[in-house]
Amino acid sequence: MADSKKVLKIIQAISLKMEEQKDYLTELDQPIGDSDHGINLGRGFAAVNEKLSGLEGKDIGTILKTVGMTLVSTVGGASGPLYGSAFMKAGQAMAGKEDADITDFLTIIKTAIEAVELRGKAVVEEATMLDAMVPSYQAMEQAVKEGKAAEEVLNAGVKAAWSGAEHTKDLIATKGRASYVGERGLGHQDPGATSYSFMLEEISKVTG
Amino acid sequence: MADSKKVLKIIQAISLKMEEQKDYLTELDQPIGDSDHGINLGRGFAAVNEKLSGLEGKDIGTILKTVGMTLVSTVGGASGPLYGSAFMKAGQAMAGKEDADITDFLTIIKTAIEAVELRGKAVVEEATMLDAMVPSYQAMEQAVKEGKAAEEVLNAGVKAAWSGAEHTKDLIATKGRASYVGERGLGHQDPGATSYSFMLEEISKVTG
Amino acid sequence: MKKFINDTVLVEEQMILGMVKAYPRHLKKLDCGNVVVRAEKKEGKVALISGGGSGHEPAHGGFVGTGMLDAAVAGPVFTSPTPDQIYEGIKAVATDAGVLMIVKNYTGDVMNFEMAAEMAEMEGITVKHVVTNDDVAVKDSLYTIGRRGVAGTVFVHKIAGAMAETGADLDKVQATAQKVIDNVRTMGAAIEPCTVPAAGKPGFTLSDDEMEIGIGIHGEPGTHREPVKKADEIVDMLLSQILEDIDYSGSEVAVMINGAGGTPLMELYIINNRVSDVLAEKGIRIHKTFVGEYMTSIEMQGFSISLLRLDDEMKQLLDAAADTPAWN
Amino acid sequence: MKKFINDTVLVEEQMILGMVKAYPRHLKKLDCGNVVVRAEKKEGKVALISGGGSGHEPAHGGFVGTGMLDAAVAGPVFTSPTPDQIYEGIKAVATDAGVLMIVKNYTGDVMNFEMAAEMAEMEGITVKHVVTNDDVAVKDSLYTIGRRGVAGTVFVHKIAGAMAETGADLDKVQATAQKVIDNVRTMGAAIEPCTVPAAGKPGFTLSDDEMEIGIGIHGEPGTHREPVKKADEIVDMLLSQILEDIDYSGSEVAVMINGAGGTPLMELYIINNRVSDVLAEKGIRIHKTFVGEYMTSIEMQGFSISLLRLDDEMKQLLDAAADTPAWN
Ligand SMILES: Nc1ncnc2c1ncn2[C@@H]1O[C@H](COP(=O)(O)OP(=O)(O)O)[C@@H](O)[C@H]1O
Ligand SMILES: Nc1ncnc2c1ncn2[C@@H]1O[C@H](COP(=O)(O)OP(=O)(O)O)[C@@H](O)[C@H]1O
Ligand SMILES: [Mg+2]
Ligand SMILES: [Mg+2]
Ligand SMILES: [Mg+2]
Ligand SMILES: [Mg+2]
Repeated sequence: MADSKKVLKIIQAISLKMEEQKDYLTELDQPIGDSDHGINLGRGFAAVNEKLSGLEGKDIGTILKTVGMTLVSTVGGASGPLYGSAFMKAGQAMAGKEDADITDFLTIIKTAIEAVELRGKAVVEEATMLDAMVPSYQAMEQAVKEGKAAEEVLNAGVKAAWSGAEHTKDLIATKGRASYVGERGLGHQDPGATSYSFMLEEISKVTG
Repeated sequence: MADSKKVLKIIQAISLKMEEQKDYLTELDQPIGDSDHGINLGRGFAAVNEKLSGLEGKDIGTILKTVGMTLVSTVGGASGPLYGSAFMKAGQAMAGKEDADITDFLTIIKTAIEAVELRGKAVVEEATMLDAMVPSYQAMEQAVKEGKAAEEVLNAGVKAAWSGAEHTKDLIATKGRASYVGERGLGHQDPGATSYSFMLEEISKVTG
Repeated sequence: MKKFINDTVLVEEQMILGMVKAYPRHLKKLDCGNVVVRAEKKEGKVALISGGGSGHEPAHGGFVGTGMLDAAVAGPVFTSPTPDQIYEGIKAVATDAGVLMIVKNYTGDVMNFEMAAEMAEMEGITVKHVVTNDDVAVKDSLYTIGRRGVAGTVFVHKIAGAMAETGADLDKVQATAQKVIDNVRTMGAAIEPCTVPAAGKPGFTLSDDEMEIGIGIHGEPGTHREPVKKADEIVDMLLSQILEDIDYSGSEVAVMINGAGGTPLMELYIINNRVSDVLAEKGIRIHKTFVGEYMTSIEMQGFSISLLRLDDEMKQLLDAAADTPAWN
Repeated sequence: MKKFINDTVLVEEQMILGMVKAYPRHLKKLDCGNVVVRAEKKEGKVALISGGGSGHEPAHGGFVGTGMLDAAVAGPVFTSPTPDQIYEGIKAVATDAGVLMIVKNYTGDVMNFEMAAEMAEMEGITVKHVVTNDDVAVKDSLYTIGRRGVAGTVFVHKIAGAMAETGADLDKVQATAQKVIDNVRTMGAAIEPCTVPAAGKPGFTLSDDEMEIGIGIHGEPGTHREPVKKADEIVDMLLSQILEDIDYSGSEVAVMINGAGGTPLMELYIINNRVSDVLAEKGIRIHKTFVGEYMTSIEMQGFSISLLRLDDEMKQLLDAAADTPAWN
């Protein structure tokens, strides 16, 4: 599905997307949070983007770990440790690998989810990024089981991620800042679930 | 022209006028001062108004002195000591008098002007209340010299006071807060010159 | 957005520099980032470190100095600092007596401080932490992240800081900090929002007759919106929620009327006038009152009331001399 | 107008009550009006009294206490108190050593304080006064009322207060106050006006990209209006006008970055960052820096920079211990 060169392309595409969606993600964070999700990720992925040239020729594990460490040390807030841990742990799982097939990709996502759940002490249905991550993982797992091609698998993932993000509008958050506004959060889409959906979309675009 | 009973009526009329014009005088104080001239005088003349019943049967000197002392102790700001001293000094000049003719009235105004000049260390053409006080005094003095009746004298005074107030628009203030805004004060009518014009107008109305 | 700043990306650094230049006797900035430490490192005592996003000035750098914190780590405005920043702070002030981190209860703060502690422990530094959660606006529950840490955190800085200064060991300092946390409650309201420089727009908007009740300290909206009321009525509303949470009756308290940044002292005093009266009515004795800006939300027009139930030990530690830019 | 108040006519009294209730160890309110005096009358020294309109909190009540003022008289917002109020203050704190009034140069303040002094002298109390006029925004001239007294006045409170506390006689205390006045200069700017509660409307309005230069402390407009600039550029503009007025080169100064009430500390620190740098460039040594709210204009968003040229005596008096709500 992707060699380490393509992984670098994916990371670059995600970085550009985060820059592009900076204002939108920040706006989503306004009514239920503290208006900084896009700013945070924008700052983090700008730093990631600068590291990319230095990562040429490295294995996928090293690339993902470096992305994670960079996010941890530049994003801050809640999303920094969460996305940071997700990439770092995924990198550990891919240590030494030069190529990732669709099964590896599912491992990456699963590892990332576990990292977020552990760090964030959260599960699905709490109106966080997990509400995009988990259902999209399940959709992709199902698609693989059904023997779908990588492209279709990712399409199914992206679709499920967005509907998971959409679903956060119906949830009263119990984790993250959105939990402070309680019922007022109803009708608002979680910024983290949204940023995750954008990321998956970029992966699908670059690999598809 | 006025016995002590009429003087009380004048003071009452002035008090009501100040209450009525509170917002307008405060607005005039906004662009060139600190938005409080009407509030200050409103507070002071409300206190004066409450003293009026206790002044029935007193001589003109006592009435004016009491008004002055009340203003001094309730108005504050620049206008408090100025109007306060003006009334107090005028009261001294009228000590024991039960009746004031037009000559006494001119004495009252002249004494008031001197009190303001002394306390305020100011002269005409500095864009203060003196620019209504002095020209209207001169107009009234002239009218008396020409043998005009009290009513006409006062009419001339009121007219001159308002045109003096109007003239402050053309002056760059050198005293009072308006001096701080320098040329920006041009085009703005001095609040103190305005409140004085209202007072003279009330005197003219009650005696006329 | 109108602000006295130069560039939204330079806000945090220039602010920290300006602060350190104002108080060179108290403060020093680490070269590696927006970390403020005592001008002279204090050895032989537990080191206290706190921090969080910027925008809460004078917190947290203003509380660095004798009798309070040893280091304050400042993230971007309203964004938790990163683990490596916090780790630099820990390294700079750590002593053999160990390090206590005072963390406000926000997902981001807790996670970043935890990661920093993990890094420090790998280097053999002993790090413990407490999590402040004084905001009664948010209902505490097993299933949620719980209450937020807000202005009451400053009492933790002061009292745990005074305990650390006595040379007490890490467990004792941590227990003291926890005792303050267990006894302090806060609630706030706002009539005007604030604007994060990098966002350029206010965190929420209110019409001319609305206020937000139950605001946090990150410019985020509160728990609900109401028509503006008289100051005394707002105080009564906030106080009753605080007094429902802890039974303060018969006890002695420290009071903090904390301005959110744009609220004039005039209004904070008017607020305190009512707070004083209500507590007197309820037989709650006031040991000391603090009125001013301790934990702000940039230029938000709002305030919070904190009540800390005191025992003799806390009273003594609260009154102990401290020498920091914002508390002395 | 949104404010945390109860009633526009109760603002001043409830504020003073709330202040005194916050600091009972320092302050007492006279029954006869909004006059704040030290909780314990200090005999055997020159008594210092200051005041003016309300709206400048913590000035002036916040500076009452050991080492600074003995009494502060508060008029209505931005309106000088009346002579009889001031006279009550004088009577309450007067000692055999006499009374020094520290008056800011405004027609109203000067006249009302003068009248109060006349009343006190009739009762055999010796009263002298100084008039502060540190605001360089207003050109001084023989034909005008002259410069305004603004934030620099607080340095006069502190330094003359410390001198009075040594037991120096009235002439010496007056001369010390005058020395401070002669050596202190201030200038300010604002990006948002303030609203006098009783007026209900702001003193001026600014569009989204405008600022007022040369503002006073009564919410009045400044000397002119300009497009908003970067903080550093505004600082440079204000500083250059101050430095033109007094030659500070080669001398040692105290710096005050005074917030107008609604300006967050974040911005004041950013401002100080530049002030520090410019003074360093010009070889002007900074003895001490004060960043915070000392002399506000309710909730105005603005600031002023004050520079006080120090000699050894002033340095020592500035550094002397003081114990007041707002300076300690
Ligand atoms: N405990 C948690 N577990 C999983 N995701 C979380 C948790 N807390 C917050 N998040 C995610 O982080 C996002 C907010 O990130 P960001 O705005 O960058 O940080 P902060 O909330 O500190 O300002 C939320 O939209 C949510 O998706
Ligand atoms: N030195 C002075 N001599 C004469 N009149 C003065 C002087 N200073 C101020 N005034 C008058 O006082 C008026 C302002 O009064 P007011 O607003 O009540 O007091 P303040 O200026 O203290 O706020 C001015 O409009 C002006 O007419
Ligand atoms: Mg956020
Ligand atoms: Mg006025
Ligand atoms: Mg944040
Ligand atoms: Mg006034």
